[in-house]
Amino acid sequence: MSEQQNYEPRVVAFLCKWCSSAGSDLAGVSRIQYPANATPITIPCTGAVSPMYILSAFNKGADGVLVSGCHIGDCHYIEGNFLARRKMHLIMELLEFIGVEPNRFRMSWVSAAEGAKFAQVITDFVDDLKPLGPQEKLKKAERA
Amino acid sequence: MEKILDKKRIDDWIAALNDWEVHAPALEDGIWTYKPVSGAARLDHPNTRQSPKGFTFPQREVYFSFEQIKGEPPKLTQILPKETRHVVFGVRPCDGKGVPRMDKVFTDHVEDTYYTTRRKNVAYVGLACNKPPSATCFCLSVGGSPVSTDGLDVQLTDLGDRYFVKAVTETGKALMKAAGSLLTEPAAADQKQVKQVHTEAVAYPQRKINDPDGAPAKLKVSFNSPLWDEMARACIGCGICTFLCPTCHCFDINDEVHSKAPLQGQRVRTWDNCQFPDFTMHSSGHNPRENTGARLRQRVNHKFQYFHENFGMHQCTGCGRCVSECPVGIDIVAVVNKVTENVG
Amino acid sequence: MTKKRTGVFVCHCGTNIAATVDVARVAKEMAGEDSVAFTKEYVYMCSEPGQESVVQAIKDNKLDSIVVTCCSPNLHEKTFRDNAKRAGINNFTCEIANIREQCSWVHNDKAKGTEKAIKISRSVVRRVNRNQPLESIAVNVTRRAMVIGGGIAGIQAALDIANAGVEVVLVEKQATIGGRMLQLSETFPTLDCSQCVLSPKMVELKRHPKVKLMTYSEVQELAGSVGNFRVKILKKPTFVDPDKCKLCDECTAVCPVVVPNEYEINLTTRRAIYIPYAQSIPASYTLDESTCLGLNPVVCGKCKDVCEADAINYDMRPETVTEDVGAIVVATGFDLYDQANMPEMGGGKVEDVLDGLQFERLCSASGATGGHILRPSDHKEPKNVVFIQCVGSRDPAKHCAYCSKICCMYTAKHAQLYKHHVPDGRAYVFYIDIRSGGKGYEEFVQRTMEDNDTLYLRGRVSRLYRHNGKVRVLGTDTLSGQNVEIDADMVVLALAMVPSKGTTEIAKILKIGRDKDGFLAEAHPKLRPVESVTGGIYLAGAAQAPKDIPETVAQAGAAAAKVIALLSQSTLSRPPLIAKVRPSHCTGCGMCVDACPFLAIRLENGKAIVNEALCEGCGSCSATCLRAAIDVKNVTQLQIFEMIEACLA
Amino acid sequence: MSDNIYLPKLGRVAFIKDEVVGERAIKTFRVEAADGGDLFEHECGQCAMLSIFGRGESMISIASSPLIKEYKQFSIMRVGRVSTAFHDLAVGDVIGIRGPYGNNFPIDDWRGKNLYFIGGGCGLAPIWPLITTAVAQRADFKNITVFYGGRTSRDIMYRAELEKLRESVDVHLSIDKAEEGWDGYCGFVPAAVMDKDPVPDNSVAITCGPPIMIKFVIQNLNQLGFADDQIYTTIENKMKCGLGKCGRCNVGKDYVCVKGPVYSWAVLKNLPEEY
Amino acid sequence: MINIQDIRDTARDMLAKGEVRTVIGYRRGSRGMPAEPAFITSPEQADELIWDPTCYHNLSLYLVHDQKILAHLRKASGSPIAIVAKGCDARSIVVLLQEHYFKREDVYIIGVSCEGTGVLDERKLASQLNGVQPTLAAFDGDDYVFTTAEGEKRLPAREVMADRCLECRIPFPKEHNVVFGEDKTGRQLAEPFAALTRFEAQGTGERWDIWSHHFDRCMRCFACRSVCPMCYCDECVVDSITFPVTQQTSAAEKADRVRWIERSAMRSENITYLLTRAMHLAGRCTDCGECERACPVNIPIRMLNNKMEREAREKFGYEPGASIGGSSLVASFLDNDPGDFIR
Ligand SMILES: Cc1cc2nc3c(=O)[nH]c(=O)nc-3n(C[C@H](O)[C@H](O)[C@H](O)COP(=O)(O)OP(=O)(O)OC[C@H]3O[C@@H](n4cnc5c(N)ncnc54)[C@H](O)[C@@H]3O)c2cc1C
Ligand SMILES: Cc1cc2nc3c(=O)[nH]c(=O)nc-3n(C[C@H](O)[C@H](O)[C@H](O)COP(=O)(O)OP(=O)(O)OC[C@H]3O[C@@H](n4cnc5c(N)ncnc54)[C@H](O)[C@@H]3O)c2cc1C
Ligand code: SF4
Ligand code: SF4
Ligand code: SF4
Ligand code: SF4
Ligand code: SF4
Ligand code: SF4
Repeated sequence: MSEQQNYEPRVVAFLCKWCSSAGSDLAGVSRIQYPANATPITIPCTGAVSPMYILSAFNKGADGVLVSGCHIGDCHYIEGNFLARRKMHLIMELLEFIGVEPNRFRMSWVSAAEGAKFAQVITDFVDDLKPLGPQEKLKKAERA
Repeated sequence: MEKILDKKRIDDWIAALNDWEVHAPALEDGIWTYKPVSGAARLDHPNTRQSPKGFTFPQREVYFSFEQIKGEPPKLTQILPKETRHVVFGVRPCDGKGVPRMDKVFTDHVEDTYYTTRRKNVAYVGLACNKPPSATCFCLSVGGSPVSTDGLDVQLTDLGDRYFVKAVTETGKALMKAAGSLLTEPAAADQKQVKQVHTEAVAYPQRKINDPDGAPAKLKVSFNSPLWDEMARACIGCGICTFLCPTCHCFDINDEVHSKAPLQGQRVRTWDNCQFPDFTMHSSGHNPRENTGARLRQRVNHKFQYFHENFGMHQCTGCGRCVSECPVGIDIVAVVNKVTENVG
Repeated sequence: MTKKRTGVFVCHCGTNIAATVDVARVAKEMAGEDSVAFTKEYVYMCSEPGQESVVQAIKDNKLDSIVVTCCSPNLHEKTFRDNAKRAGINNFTCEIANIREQCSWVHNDKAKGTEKAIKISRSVVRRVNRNQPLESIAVNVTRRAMVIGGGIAGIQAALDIANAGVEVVLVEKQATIGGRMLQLSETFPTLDCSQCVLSPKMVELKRHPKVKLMTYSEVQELAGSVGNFRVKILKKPTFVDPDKCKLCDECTAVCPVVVPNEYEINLTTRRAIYIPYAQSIPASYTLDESTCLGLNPVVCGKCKDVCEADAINYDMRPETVTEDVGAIVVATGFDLYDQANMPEMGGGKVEDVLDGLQFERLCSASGATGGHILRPSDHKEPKNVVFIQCVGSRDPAKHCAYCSKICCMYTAKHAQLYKHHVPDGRAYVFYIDIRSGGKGYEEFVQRTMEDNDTLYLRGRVSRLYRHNGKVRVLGTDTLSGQNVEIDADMVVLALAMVPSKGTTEIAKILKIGRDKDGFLAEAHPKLRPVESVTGGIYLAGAAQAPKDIPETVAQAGAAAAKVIALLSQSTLSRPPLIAKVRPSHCTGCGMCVDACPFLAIRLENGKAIVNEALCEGCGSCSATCLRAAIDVKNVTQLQIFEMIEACLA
Repeated sequence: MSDNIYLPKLGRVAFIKDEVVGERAIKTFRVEAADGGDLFEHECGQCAMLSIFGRGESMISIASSPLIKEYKQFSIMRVGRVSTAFHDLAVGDVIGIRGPYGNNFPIDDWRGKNLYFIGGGCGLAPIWPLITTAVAQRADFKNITVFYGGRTSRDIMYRAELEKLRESVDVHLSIDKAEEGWDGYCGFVPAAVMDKDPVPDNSVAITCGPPIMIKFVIQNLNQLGFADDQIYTTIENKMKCGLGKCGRCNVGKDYVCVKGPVYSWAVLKNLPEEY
Repeated sequence: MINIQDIRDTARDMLAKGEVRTVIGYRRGSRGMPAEPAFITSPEQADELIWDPTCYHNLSLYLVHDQKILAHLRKASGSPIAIVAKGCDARSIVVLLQEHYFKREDVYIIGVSCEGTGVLDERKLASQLNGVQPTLAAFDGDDYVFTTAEGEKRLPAREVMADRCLECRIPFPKEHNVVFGEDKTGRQLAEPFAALTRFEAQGTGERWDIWSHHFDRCMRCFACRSVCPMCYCDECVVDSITFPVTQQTSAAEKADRVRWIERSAMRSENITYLLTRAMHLAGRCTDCGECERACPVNIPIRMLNNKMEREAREKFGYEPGASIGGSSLVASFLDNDPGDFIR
């Protein structure tokens, strides 16, 4: 139990430049505290997230992967998040199918105005990841 | 040393080999695979899907690890295989034949430490084939036989309710000694039965390579035969035929990086094979074996010509795996026969 | 040399970063990166001396790329990129690692904050490692504009643009320009005649040498981007040559087809050949193909026979016209919420229940009743009329969540107009509350209540139905707390304003977003209220949100000013972060072509080709391509891959 | 440790020089044993497996003369993953090196003979140790002639060294197409060779370069009367182990890493053309 | 019933008239019962063609090979190539056409209907025959008839038929130039996705136990990708040096390849490989089942593709290989695609 309390999940967060990254900026400006587990990678659009990124992040040992972008209808590139929704749905289903805990992958819509929501999304994700413990299933073993 | 083992007592023998890690074929996911066993071993398999070559030449071998902090020289740490001793039960004679062939590759010219370390720690308890276990077997054509003991340390022959156990090497004798009283002296009838079983096994009809002895020379002159391209037309360039083969040994060496700053990683060898289209491709994009025809020719010639020229024996042991498992029916027996057919 | 010489500049931001991030450690860790040749920390990197030190360090250490780990790139990316340029290196080899908004400000724990700051910085360092020096792309600008929608918003915008000397194409889907305003009688708060203000503008537009008017036309396809759009327009056939038509009205007299007149909101009927309003611009008749008996002299052909001007031509066919423009104003206006959605208000099936626009037509001198308020069922003067506000508006549960903004005002206007026409009549207004923010608006409402003796009832109407030749209205007066029951001669519903029919399609065609209510979305609610999210496309009028005429005109003027400013440049510079194809890997499967929201990719000889002028760099193509054959420059798959690695190191 | 054939020694880069710049850039590296002492002994024509940890290994010809013991020199063209990493090295960096591999030029059999060296592009590196050794032992040989050509004057490697070589041997440089300020031969190497009419008597020709060049050089030499066993060349095949085990560089029954890379045309001619 | 003579006549005729340059079909293999791909180039060879329950190969793979060879030789295709295609194979061809891999006029599809009897699963047969070696297989109504040393053996097709044939929804090559056999679409022998549904009913832990076991066993022979007509990329994520490389390829491009996975056959790498493959086949796999048949270690790979297929169908209303026009699954979207998983 105590081991789990000490365990800090490592999250890679793909944030769309226009909404979620700006939303996380707003969380910063508003000084809303949230766990430091997620390292952001800013991408132009959720539509630019290749499923390979997600597989790769897990392969490299991510405990959780977050993809966050603009609400449907708000995409800076109009349709990017629609395309992303489909792709992410498929990869999520696939991961779940082979027995990866569904809580390891998350997608959210966070607009530039939703600083608090951004903080909440990260907080919730980290809370959900903690009980799962370190992600070993897809992680490349360092020594063999 | 020749003994008799009650079939039901094989588990006890395995249990007695407590200095060794024992492996035997097990049926899993519809195929026979070598699996570690502690007690029960049933040796009623036709042959395993994968050959036992992985015991000495695993699919992935770590050579060494490296570590480097920016501005400092790298540190290398050699990683040799663990000195665990393995006994592999139920090795068919064709796979036994593969062992000396692999030995040749890995010790000729210079010795491969990783191979030799593993090799000296593996013993093979073979199982003679009372009848060729598969329709694709052709060991007799390539200098083998269903009862060959080459490469084995012990040979078992199935005599119904008991095995005829014969030591082939000193290691084999040691393994048999470990069995103690489980092994009993064979009676004359046993000897007679073994002989008969062996004779029948050899007499059993098999697929044939028409002129195995003439093959090296005939293949040599057929290098530019148009048949290669024609016969390889359906080949998909997968690794099945070579990965399953008991004597295919090609490999790749790559650096696997675990961390970039500081640099940490391992240099590893992995199986590779001549049927992969990128196998011989140069950095420039030039590929000496450009199409499936050239690659099929390499595989066949390696088995039946080059190896023979270098070591005086065919590299193929007639196990038939590449024939039965090829998804598109490319058949080394048919290929050799066809290419050599009309050559003088 | 392929290896980069990167400089990393770690900002303390006073204590903003330094308090919760160990900046010295960040700098030290970055120094351990293979490509990093120089690191520095400083209290305020963005200060004058801070910036100077960046420039100096680049020069002194022959750096070819820099990473500034500081605040959000939205704040100082430009600052430091300019510095990079000043120091003689390409500005696109400068990247910002945001360790303030995304780290120091949101994590109090210094150890964890420092760890995360290192990961963020490291990932950006790895990214910069593979950044290409890039130059902005210059595109020539087409000095022409297009306005879509010929309501007051479109008319105003077109006039403003044309008066600045820029050619404008105005595309209107109806047979006449004028929009809703042409249907209004008098307008609040001044009660001046709508058509009297509008008609001169319509005529001016028609005559303007810089304006090309395309009525009865619809935009079908848009290609290109800011500065260079190519628009395909479908010109529907009117079957009447406007230059020949003498407006003699002979044709309507003989046309045997009678259909409801949508311009009079079905209060009257028209023929298959008709003119929407007397003041229509262009002043010409239109033959409605869908109701005509067959455009065929054998079947009917009466109008053609009777037309002395020989203006009627049955052989007209739809025509597709392509226009090149540099900027677009979208002013497609509004519709009223569909009554069919509101069974409680009769669902549009109860006689003598009108919507606001119908009432406008009843009041209008050019309307069906020649300006007399007569109720439709029996053409008698209604003696008591109930006006209901907020019908469909402010009802998130069932209808529109938003306030339609103008209904309070026009209902007050309607009540006044009614009283002017029928001084002995009784007017009731059901309202939730009165929103009359605007110059002279509050006074206008007060006048309605006091001078015009209108009874304002605060409360909602729960039901209405036909009862004894009248319309029974059941409601509550929340002020008195009593139920109210009125048997009215006529009821007028102030229906919610919704985006005009076809807004979804036009938004799709133009690739501009819509808001949650379906109105066209502005790029920023406060700072860019007349711009759409797509560069070069501007919004005006009720298509963007419910608004009245003054506001519409103001926004149209603003949009026009933006267009004029944009088109006053001869070239535009576009960011070069666009997609690039690796032809060797592309198999020409066309998946990127389908995925690209900007139609920026086409296939040529079995390979994808990116149109630099169209690509916005969204990356949808690269995430869709199975072969990694297409990448966005400086956000390549390899870069993201290495960033992922850095995040997890 | 030295019994592990795959474990490289560590070598320090002591010197780096740009030979050719541009897309197919070539750099020369001088590598010393990182722990002092000598790396290993080698013969002319042999190669070594060089590695950059984390990037991989590449087989590279040793371009320095066996007479030089304190370092080995390599000229590497930037073509891919490992070679690019080499081009990123700085003096002082430590790399991995194992070898020497392959056979060598039978230089002892050639004493007292005329030597013709014919190189093109990057192909000067493998024969360079031979040239420099022969020059160092100049008295042992009769005429020594070096033909070397690049696509343009900027593709000529070892420019300064070649100029210096002129002091003791005949050097003929050529470029494919005429250029301003070039006073050497203009045209392809095989033609440049014909131009000088080398004599086959008591001679050996050693050629190395792009396959197409080699093909025509050999044709021309044959025409001039050089017998097949008077012509030597080297071949390159993809290699991973360098030890005749990984199974990819074979030409017929021979692994090039063991039985090659040096071949006399008399031998090579009879091998299957899989290189 | 299909009369093989019809197929032979068609092939012979077209070759004789020079209408096609090759007919890709099936012939008897050298090792007995199973058919093997045949490339018929002269009218005389047409009689080698066969049609029996062992014609399981999806020959459309060879259309891909053909394109690659032509590209390599820089040759134009000239006359079309004819191919014998079952329902699933024809759908593969449709996907290839949808992805512009070749033009419709470059291929002449000789459709054969599976008529509800599908093709054989050799593994199932082996367990039914208990070591008896059949030398010939044939269709006979709803049965397969095997010739063995011990005489003729008749088995109901559905007992030894490949799973995917049992579940097949469209056993008829809709896209064809000529077609033989009856359209028995609708004659579905088992519930589609039955095995998948059973598998999914298990918990996360159980599912992982099963898959991790399989992922451990993959030896990365890449037969699954090599046999798949949809896996036609010139450079796969698993490749080291690849076909797009030419003399013109810059050193930087070769040096900067993304190394998504290591060459080692380790669980993590195998997962990345196989999941990438499943993702890349989403909306493209036509369930010909070749990958699973080819896998030498019996990894149920088809289930991964099946999973994607069902998602595509149920969530996005997308059917791979249904039509040549239209956007691919992942290159398109619908406004009402499910989004309830998004927070
Ligand atoms: C009952 C009522 C009374 C009102 N009274 C007043 C008042 O007294 N005072 C006041 O200030 N405001 C009043 N208004 C508000 C006023 O009508 C609007 O502010 C004004 O009409 C908005 O103008 P617009 O140009 O944005 O839209 P619209 O007038 O709706 O014009 C849009 C035009 O675009 C055209 N169009 C639509 N889609 C396309 C397309 N795809 N392609 C080409 N063309 C297209 C339409 O045909 C139309 O001509 C009233 C509104 C109502 C409903
Ligand atoms: C006998 C001999 C002598 C030679 N002498 C010289 C010489 O003197 N000078 C010279 O310049 N060249 C010489 N060469 C050629 C040299 O060996 C090659 O140019 C060099 O190996 C190219 O390596 P590279 O990594 O740069 O090329 P790449 O094309 O990038 O890669 C080569 C190999 O590295 C591995 N690899 C690369 N990328 C990846 C990846 N993403 N994933 C997995 N594996 C990967 C692959 O196995 C690949 O085949 C010689 C070759 C031979 C055989
Ligand atoms: S011969 Fe068969 S098994 Fe071997 S590579 Fe070719 S298709 Fe694969
Ligand atoms: S070549 Fe084929 S038959 Fe011969 S040993 Fe290898 S797998 Fe067996
Ligand atoms: S998706 Fe990729 S392969 Fe297909 S056309 Fe686009 S770039 Fe080419
Ligand atoms: S990045 Fe790709 S998808 Fe996005 S606009 Fe450019 S070409 Fe289109
Ligand atoms: S065929 Fe099977 S073993 Fe081979 S790579 Fe595919 S899943 Fe792995
Ligand atoms: S993934 Fe398997 S089943 Fe699907 S098309 Fe490819 S080979 Fe056929």
